[in-house]
Parts: sequence; structure tokens; C-alpha cells
Amino acid sequence: MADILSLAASNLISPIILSFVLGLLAALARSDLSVPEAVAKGMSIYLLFAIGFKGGVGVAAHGLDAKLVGTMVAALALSFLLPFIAFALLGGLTKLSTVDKAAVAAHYGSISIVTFVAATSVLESRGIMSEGYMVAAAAVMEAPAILSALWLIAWKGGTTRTDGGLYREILLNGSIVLLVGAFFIGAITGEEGLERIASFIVSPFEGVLCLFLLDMGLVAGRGLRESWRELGIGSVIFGVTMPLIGSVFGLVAALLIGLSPGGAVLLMTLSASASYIAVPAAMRVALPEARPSIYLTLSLGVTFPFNLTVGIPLYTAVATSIAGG
Amino acid sequence: MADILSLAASNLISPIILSFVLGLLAALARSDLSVPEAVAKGMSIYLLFAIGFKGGVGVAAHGLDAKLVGTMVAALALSFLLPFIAFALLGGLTKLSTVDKAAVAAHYGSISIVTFVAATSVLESRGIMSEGYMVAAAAVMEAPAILSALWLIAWKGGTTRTDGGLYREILLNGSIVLLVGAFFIGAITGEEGLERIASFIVSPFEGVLCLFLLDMGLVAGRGLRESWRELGIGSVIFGVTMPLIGSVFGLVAALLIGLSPGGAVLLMTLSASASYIAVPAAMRVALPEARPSIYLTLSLGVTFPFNLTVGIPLYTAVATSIAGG
Amino acid sequence: MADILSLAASNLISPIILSFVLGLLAALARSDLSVPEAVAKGMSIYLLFAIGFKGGVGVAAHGLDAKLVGTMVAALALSFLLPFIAFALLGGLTKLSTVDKAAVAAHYGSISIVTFVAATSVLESRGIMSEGYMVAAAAVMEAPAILSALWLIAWKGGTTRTDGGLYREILLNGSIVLLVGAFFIGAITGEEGLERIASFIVSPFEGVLCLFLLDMGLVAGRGLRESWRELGIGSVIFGVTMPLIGSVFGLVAALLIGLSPGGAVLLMTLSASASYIAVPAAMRVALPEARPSIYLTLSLGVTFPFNLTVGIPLYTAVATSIAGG
Amino acid sequence: METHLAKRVEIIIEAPLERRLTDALVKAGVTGYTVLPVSGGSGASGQWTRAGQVSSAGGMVAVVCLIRPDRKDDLLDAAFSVVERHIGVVSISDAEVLRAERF
Amino acid sequence: METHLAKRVEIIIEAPLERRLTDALVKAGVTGYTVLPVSGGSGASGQWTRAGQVSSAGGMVAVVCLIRPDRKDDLLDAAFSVVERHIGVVSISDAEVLRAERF
Amino acid sequence: METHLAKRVEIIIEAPLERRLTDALVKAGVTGYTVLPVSGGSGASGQWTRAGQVSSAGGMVAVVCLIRPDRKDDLLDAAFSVVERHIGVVSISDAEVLRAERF
Ligand SMILES: Nc1ncnc2c1ncn2[C@@H]1O[C@H](COP(=O)(O)O)[C@@H](O)[C@H]1O
Ligand SMILES: Nc1ncnc2c1ncn2[C@@H]1O[C@H](COP(=O)(O)O)[C@@H](O)[C@H]1O
Ligand SMILES: Nc1ncnc2c1ncn2[C@@H]1O[C@H](COP(=O)(O)O)[C@@H](O)[C@H]1O
Ligand code: NA
Ligand code: NA
Ligand code: NA
Repeated sequence: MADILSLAASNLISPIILSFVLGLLAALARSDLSVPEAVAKGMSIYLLFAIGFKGGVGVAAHGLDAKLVGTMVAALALSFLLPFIAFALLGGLTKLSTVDKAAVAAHYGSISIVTFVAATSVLESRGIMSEGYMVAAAAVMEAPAILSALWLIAWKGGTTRTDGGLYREILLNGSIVLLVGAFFIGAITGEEGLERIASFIVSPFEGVLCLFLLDMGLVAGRGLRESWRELGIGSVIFGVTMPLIGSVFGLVAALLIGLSPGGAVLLMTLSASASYIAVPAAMRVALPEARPSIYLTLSLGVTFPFNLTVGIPLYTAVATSIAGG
Repeated sequence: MADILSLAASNLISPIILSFVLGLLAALARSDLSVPEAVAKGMSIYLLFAIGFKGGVGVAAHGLDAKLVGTMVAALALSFLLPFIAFALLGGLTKLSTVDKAAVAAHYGSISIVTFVAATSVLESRGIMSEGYMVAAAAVMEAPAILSALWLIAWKGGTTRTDGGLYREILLNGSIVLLVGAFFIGAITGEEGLERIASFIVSPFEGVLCLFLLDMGLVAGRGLRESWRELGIGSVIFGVTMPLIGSVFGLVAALLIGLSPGGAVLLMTLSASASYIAVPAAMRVALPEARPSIYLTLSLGVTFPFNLTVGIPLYTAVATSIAGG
Repeated sequence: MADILSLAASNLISPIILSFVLGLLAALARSDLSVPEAVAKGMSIYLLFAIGFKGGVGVAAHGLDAKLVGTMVAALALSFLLPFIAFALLGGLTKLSTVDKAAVAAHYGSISIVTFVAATSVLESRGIMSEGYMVAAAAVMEAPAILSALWLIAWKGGTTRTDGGLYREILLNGSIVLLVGAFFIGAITGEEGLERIASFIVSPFEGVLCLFLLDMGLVAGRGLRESWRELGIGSVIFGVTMPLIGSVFGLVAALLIGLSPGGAVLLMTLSASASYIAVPAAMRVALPEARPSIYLTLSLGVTFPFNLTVGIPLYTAVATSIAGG
Repeated sequence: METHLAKRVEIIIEAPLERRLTDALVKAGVTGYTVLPVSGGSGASGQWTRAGQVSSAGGMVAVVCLIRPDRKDDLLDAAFSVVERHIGVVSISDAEVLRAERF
Repeated sequence: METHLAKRVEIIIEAPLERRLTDALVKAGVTGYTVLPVSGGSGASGQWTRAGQVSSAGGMVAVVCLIRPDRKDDLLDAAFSVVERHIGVVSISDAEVLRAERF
Repeated sequence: METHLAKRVEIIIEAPLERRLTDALVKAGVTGYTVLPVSGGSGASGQWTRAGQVSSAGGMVAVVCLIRPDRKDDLLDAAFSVVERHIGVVSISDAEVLRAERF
């Protein structure tokens, strides 16, 4: 316990977390500090490319192990399954409409790649190794939860707007394509390729992450300021409980597969995190009646900071002590 | 004197200055070279974050010394005082309206963070140390001059538009919040934090500064081309005299406080420099009748290049020889 | 031959090429992956500045040699000459209108700076030296081909729109000004200047190039998807033959001048590459009836990938074996 | 200069629906359209700004479409089929255009 | 498709005043507005472009507001109170809108 | 609030011609104009988007110009002289403006 607390404390005073807090405070104080949309997108492209590439290099270096298939299957299963749990939990905790509950559920079955990146950065700073293909697991978990949400709606008798285009859009979503593509580039070019671009994708990585989290803080803070009134206390409880539940599922899966402690931390983090890019866009198309003020505020304003500050150190402590650190 | 000249010469052929000159010439020659607004803002966020962070780390490393409070008080006083001197000097040298004079005065009481950054970069290349908290002095000096200008207008019987929102906007201006926020992050995370992001905020810093100054040159050149006709010879004389006067005030304050030679250079530079971000925006709201073609052209087209080329080497030479180099 | 193939293969699996392929595939698959315009422009500014600067430093370090003047004259002559060859070849291979042929010809007489950059990066990775002033040759070759195209149109009795503004725009085109300006900054500040900004313009260079090529792949892929129907088989044959012909002219010129093998590779690459920035903009003004779906698709969709994958390794193999590697 | 009557239709719609809208417009027979970026706004569903956003979800675009007056109903039907369940606004104004043969 | 008469008000105003304008519009009872970025322009006070700018001072935005015709005067009063001493232009045109209940 | 009749001219033109157009407008006596960025579109010459573009060639801008009604013909002549051989559209609508003395 003391260990967790000290881990959490040392995590809290990292430049990454503090940058997020700065953005959050600036937005809540209504400062006009803002990051241009193009710059935010540029940083996100950089982070996806770098994390994908490094994952691919990891696979090239350490080889594919037998657990790879298991991990992918588990990732797929988690992403399909977690929305149902989220939906049920929301039913118990809130009075949200079916559509809102399904939309929120889709977010929590999917993942937040920045939370994943923050976790890898914590692992790195502690010298904990993890499987390179966890990045592929992240990609696998982006989309399936959307299907679960649509299925939930259909089951409850609601209507969704799902033309053929939607499935292509979900699968070929820019962030998935970039993450997977960079993963393959990394896997093909290996250590040699990494060496050529390491001073671009490795050394400045954590600094870029700081500025990106500053922006995330600004966006989350603006969202909270605009919409916190719409969140009941039940939703907020959901926003901090669901990641814990998700992480337990992730941990169990990791143990069943036999992932390394670092891999377990990452699978827990993926399960615990909630999407803020791919799923919201899909929801606008498929479930326009669902309110972004609920799902985005929960995912970005509650769960994201929770994972960043409490979650990741907790998952790290638990996974390393259980999966044998 | 020879020393100053050689300093100035070696300063003049740095990539930083030459990049500014390139931008200036390209704009004057009506080249279509331009930096996208989003990229310029992105670089400015990077520079503010990096310079604030490094200042904070400096304070964490060398501790707060007793001079800190004195420096902040002096910074505040200078920013309040200099507009009055600028206003009087403009009265002697130009036939500008009261409103224009007050607006220009506000710019010269405030500071240009890029000029500050360029000065720190000169200090670094000469191995001259300075107090980390000079960044905080920069932040302190951004806003007060605006109040002096509004007071000048009121005193002269003019009307300004100052709703409550204005003061919040001035104080929570994005660049102040980012600079101060990054300063605190640096101070909290210290050398350890710096190490994690040094290859982002330290190594590429001077290169980013080059591209940013290229952009500043483009903007300044476009401004000069568009508006030089509106500047009388008196205004131009003001644009190179006021920084010198300001720097003398900065020097005296630095000597009274007992700042290091490097700190003295920075306080001189702050006093000598004129705002081009926060103050213009505040003037558009509060003094809409004041002409940007006067105050922006003077600040960005005359004083900024003057400080960059002549001022900083001069202040460095003077401060190191007087404050004991 | 085996040498060429192995060179080509090792070139093909570099992160740079694979990033381009990723972009191409993503666009062809209609993924919504996209790089914001401002970010693409920012990267292009970075690449032009870095390549120009390094070229200038090269000249400062190794001195101007007698071949410089010869190289510039050859570059000028090639850029004027190649459009005529392209025009004639298009006449044989396609049924395009005179206007379209002239516009395409202008593109192939001019150069693609990214192809040049990719070639320097291949040379560097093989440890082959080249003359720093090849960057100046690149700048020299940007514009003259436009004049040849206009002359071709006039000769065929067509009308163009060439007010005085056009020539100024072509000559003071942003990318030429930046490339030449950075070259002079590099030449003036030399190794010392480079040292100050090396961790910005040297170390991350290849990584930025990857992301830029990802974007080029996206743009090329979108262009191909939109316009491949308009390209006849004859045009496509032109798109892979013309670079080979151009490279032979470049090689002959390089041998006449006595350039180093690396210099020969670069002159071949310049002659083989086709413009995608400066010339298209000039064509929109001067030859509005020419179809971008032809000239851009050929230049960016056919010739650019051809040079990147097959051309550069081929030119490298040929030049190093003939010019004595 | 001869001008011709036309309608200027301006549709402000959520960014993720842009392609669906323009596909529908093309199907309804418009000869062209222009998309303008939108940086922020406010409506029944609250206030928003594009600043710092990465997802396309939290933003809108403005699609401007000049059409021959007699095409108005087809176009509105097409637009409405896409906008229907979504937030966003559709406005039409009278306009004149040069070069009527283009529309 | 049924449409309803409306007014389309377009206000081009200095960027630092954007929030003041939209606050005034909301106070005057508009149900929504949309902000479009502006990249450059020219007027009595000279020519400008956003390229390379860092400060919001040297730029403008376009605020588009669709309103019921009877709200026009309130809106113009509100807009004018903000624009009054500043540079910028206000134009109003007749329009029709779908889904009148939204305005 | 007193308003005055005006014309709102909107010219969507290729970006490389922007300066030529605005120069022609100024020559034709307009007192001001505003340039809005355009992110994509479609027409006879195909579909395009600004995303990822570096060259100005593959893009358009929208130039909005408010004028006194009697200046319309001069302006259209000027605009047409630039747009003539190029792709792009010109539309004119009736509008009212505040502060007529500015136009
Ligand atoms: N009356 C209006 N005038 C202009 N734009 C509007 C108006 N109402 C809504 N919008 C735009 O449409 C978006 C969605 O509106 P709503 O569906 O009311 O939330 C807003 O964020 C605005 O960008
Ligand atoms: N007649 C006009 N039509 C369109 N926009 C205008 C017009 N006049 C002024 N503007 C815009 O308003 C800004 C300020 O105009 P001014 O107050 O005349 O300097 C200009 O920079 C343009 O962006
Ligand atoms: N009917 C239209 N309505 C709005 N914009 C149009 C229209 N037709 C063409 N455009 C714009 O003008 C550009 C060139 O059109 P075109 O000359 O038809 O290829 C298109 O890409 C659109 O941005
Ligand atoms: Na999850
Ligand atoms: Na000052
Ligand atoms: Na060529």
C-alpha cells in the first residue's frame, strides 16, 4: 500500500501529469490558453507513429511469442465484453437513457491511446519491460466496442444509423491505420530502422507527450466547465469505478495468457481506459441522439485524469506484485 | 567598445539573427513565404513551455534567494513606470494622438518574451549564468503596463472599454498562464523532470527559435511594408531610444537588487523590449481607436530587430562590465 | 545488377519508403487518416530550412570549388532543356492537348525537393559524400522550366496569362527563398552555427522526413484514386521513362563538370524528379486550362514513387560505378 | 455582366457527417459544393470550439452549395435526409451567379 | 420540404472581441451561432493576413447567426453595442431555414 | 437600428489567384473584403481537400465583399476578368449593412 502511494506520488509530480493539470486548471480558470487544432492533430500523429513503430521494433527484436495470439483474442474479447458490463453498471448507478448508456459503454470498451502511452512511459521510467505487440492489442481494442453498443441499442429496440460506410470508417479510422501501419514499419525495419529515426521518435517523445497532455487538460477542462452540470453523482462514480472493474478484467486476461508484468499493466490500462477519438466520431454518426456532454465529459473529464493520476500507478503496483515484478 | 562591437558582430552572424533577417527580407521582397498560423502558435507554445520549465528547474536547483522578492517588486514597478516615460517621450518626439501614445506606451512597459528568449540564448552561448526566476519576472511584467496605459487615458479625459472581463483576460492571458505554469512544473519536478524531457525542450530549442524568428521576420516585414508610411521619423527615433532608456532603468534596478550580471542582462532586456502578443490583444478591446499600424509596427518592426541585433549585445557588454562579469 | 537490386531492396525497407507506402495504402483504402495542412506546411518548412542550411555549411566547410559555376550553369540548362524533351516524348506517347503537354513538361523540368532530400538521406546512410552546393542547384532548377513551358505554348500559338506578377511569384516562391536563404545562413554561420542547431536540423531530420512522406503518400494516393482514370497507359509510361531520360542527362552533365559520385547522384535525381509545389501553383495562374488531374497525378502519383523506390537506388548504383564510387 | 438566378444553400453540419452529406448532394444532382471550416459555435446542444481537438466528433463544417432554383427541393430533401437526426442548421437564400452554365 | 423565413446575420469582427459578441448575442436571445475562421482581409484600416500570427489581435472571425425575422432588431442592437467602436462589418440577408422550431 | 441596402458578393477562387482578385477588386473601388479559408469542395474539375497539401495550387479561398448596390457591375467586371479562364464560382445576394458610410 505504501508502495502504491509512493508510486502514485512520484507519478503525480512527473512533468507529464503536471502538464495535464496545468491545462485543466487553465481551462477551468477560463484562460484563453489554447493549442491550435492542427498542432494537436500533429502531436497525435507523432505519438501514434512513435508508439506503433516502437511496438513493432519490440516484436522484431524479441520475436513473436506464443502469447501473441492469445493477447489479440483477449483484447478482442475484452473490447466486446466490457460495454455490456459498463451498460449494466450505468443502469444501476444512473438514470441515463438507453442511448446515452450505450454510447458511454462503447467508450469504455474501447481505449484511450494516450492513457496507454502514459502507461508505457511510466513503465519505461521504472525499467519494466513489456511485450511490443501490446500496441497491436491497443489497435484491436479500438473498434469492437462500437459494435457491442450498436447491438445493445438494437436489443433495447432503438434505432441506429449504420450504413455500410460506418463499418469501413470505424475499421479504417485514421488512428487505427496509423498505429497498425507504424507497427508494421517498425517490425519490418527493426532496430536498424529505429536507430535511423530514434532521435525523432524516442528522445523527444516524453516532451511531446507533455505538450499533448497540456492540450488534453485544456480540452477536458473546457468540457467539464461546459457540461459538469449534466453529470450526476452516479455518472461520476461510474467514471472512477468502471476503470477499476475494467482493469481487473484486464489483469485476469493477462494472467491467463501469461503476459509479463509490464504487459499486464498495459492490458489493465487498456481495459481501464475510455476512448476519446474514434468512438465519439462513430457515435455522432450512428447514435446522434446520445449526448457528447455525457460520454465525452465522463471519458475525458473523469476517467482520463483518474487513470493518469491514480489508475496507472495502481495497475503498475498490482500487476508487478501479482504477475511477479 | 571594441568588445561590444565584436560581441555584436558575432551575435549578428548567429543562425537566430540571420533567420530573422531572412524572414524580414522575404517579406519586404513580397515573397509568398509564410508560416501557417497554427505552426507559429505551436512554436510559441513550445518556446514558452521550454523557457518557463527551464527557469523553474533553475530555481529548484539553485534555490530561492533573497533577491527573488526584490526582483519581482522591481519587475512590477518597471512595468508600471515605463509607460509613463514612454508616453512623455512620445509627446516630445511625435504628434501622435493621446490614444496612440498610450497604446504604444503600454507595449513598451510590457515585454517581448522572444527577445527575452534570444537574450537567454546569447547568455548561454557565452556561458553567463542568470537567475532562473527571471522568467517569473518576465511573466510579472507582461500585464501591469496595460493598467498604466488605461490610467493615462483616463487622466487625459479619454474613455476606455474596460469591463470586468478585460482584467481577467489580461491576467489569465494564455502566454502568462503557460509561462508561469511551466515555471512551476519545472520548479516542482526539478533536474529529474528536466532530464526526462531535456531532449525535447533543451537540445532542439535554438533550432525552433530560428524558425520562430524566421516567422517573426516575415510578420515584421509584412507590417513594415504595409505601415511604414504611417511612422514618422519621430516614432522611429522613439523605437530605438526607448529600449535604451528602458534598459538603463532595468540596469539600475538590477544593481539595486544585486542581481548577477546575467540576471542584469535579462532585466535590461525585459525593460528594453516591447510586447507584441498580450498587449496588442488587450488594446484591441480596451482602446480600439489606437492604431495597430503604429504600435505593432514600432514594437515588432523597429524595437524588436533593434534589440535583437544591437540591444542584447549592448546590454550584455554593459551589464557584464558594470555588474562585474 | 545484383548490387542495384540489393541496394533497391535495402532502400525499400527503410522507414522513409515504408511511411510513404503506408500513406499511399491508407488513401487508396479511403481511410480518413490525414495530416493537417498546417502541419504538412510546417514539416516542409523544416525540411527546406534544414537541407538548405546543411548545404550551406557543406560549402563553408569544404570551400567553393571551381565546379560550382559549372554546376549552376548545368542546372539552369537542364531545367530549360528537359521540358522540351518531355514535351516531345509526351507527343509520342499520349494524345494530350498542347496545354496539358506543356504543363506536364514544366513539372519534369523542375524538381521535387523531397525526392532530393530522400536521395541525400540515402547517400548519408551509405556514407557517400556530395557537394554542399547541390542544394543551390536544386533551387536554380525550380523555376526555369516554367519559362520553357510558356515558350512552348506561345510557339504552338496558345495563350498564357503572364503578367509581371507571375515572374516575381515564380522567382520569389516561398520554397526557393527559404532554401536559398537557409543555404546562405548555413554558409555564413558554418560548422559553428550548425553545432548550435544540429539537434534540431540534423538528428530528427530523418524522422520528420518519415512523417512528411506519410503525408505525401496520403496526398498522392488521394490524387491517384480521384484521377487515375484520366491517365492513359501512355502517360504512365511517360511517368517512368522521363525520369530515366532526365537522369541520363543529369549524369552526362555531372561527368562533364566532374562532380563527385554523390554529386552526380543528386544531379541525376534532380533531373529525374518532377515538381509538385512551385510549378503547379504557377500553372494554375499561367495555364489554367491545363488539368491538374494529369500533371499532379503524373508527378506525385507516378514519378515520385518511382524515383523513391526504383530511381534513387538505380541512380546511386549507376553514378557510383561510372563516376567512380 | 449577365447574372442568373440561383439559390445559395448553406448547411452547417457535424464534421463526421460531411462525406455523407456531400455524397447525398451529388446524388441529388448538384454540380458542385464548397466546404468551409468552422472554428466554433453554440446551439441547443451547447457551446464548442475546435481548439485543441483531435477527434472530428467535436466540430462542424459549413457546406455551401449554389444551385439552379428549380433544384432546390431535391437538394433540401437530400440534405434533410442526412441532417434529420443530427444537430446542425440549413439555410437557403436567393442569389445570382455568373456563368450559369456551370450549375 | 417546408421552409420558414429567417434572417442570416453575418458579423465580421476582431478576434479579441469574439467572446464579447457571442455573449451579447446570447443575451439578445439568439438560439445559436457559428464562428468561421477568417484568413485575411482589407478595409479602411489596411490589409492583414493571419499567416504566421501568434497574437489574436491581428485577426478577425466571422460569426453567422440565423434568427427569426422578428428578432432582427434585438440582435442588431446587441451586435452594434459590441461592434460600435471597433472595426468590422455587419450584414443581414433574407433566408429560409429548415426546422424552424430550432430558432 | 438603421440599415442600408448592399450586395454581398462571394467569390470562390483558386488560392494562387487570391492576390490578383483582391487587387482587381481594390482597383474596381471596393472599400474592403474578407478572405475565408476553404477546406475542400467539388465541381466539374473534380473533388479536392486541403488536408496535407503543401502547395497552394490545390485549394481555393472564399472572398466575401460587401458593396453599395451601384458598385455591383464594376465589381463583377473586375472579378470576372480574373475568374474568367479559371475554375471557381461567383455569387451575389441582397443584403443590408450597418454603418453604410463604410462601404
Ligand atoms: N441559429 C443558428 N445560427 C447559426 N448557427 C447555428 C444556429 N443554431 C445552431 N447553429 C450551429 O449548429 C450547431 C448545432 O446546433 P444545435 O443543434 O442547436 O446544438 C451549433 O453549435 C452552431 O454551430
Ligand atoms: N466591404 C467589405 N466587405 C467585406 N469585408 C469587409 C469590408 N470592409 C471591411 N471588411 C472586413 O472588416 C475588416 C476591417 O475593416 P475596416 O474597419 O474597414 O478596416 C477588414 O479587414 C475586412 O476583413
Ligand atoms: N455549385 C457550386 N456551389 C458551391 N461551390 C461550387 C459549386 N461549383 C463549384 N464550386 C466550387 O468551385 C470549385 C471549382 O469548381 P469547378 O470549376 O466546377 O471544378 C469546386 O471545387 C468548389 O469548391
Ligand atoms: Na477500455
Ligand atoms: Na519593456
Ligand atoms: Na526534373
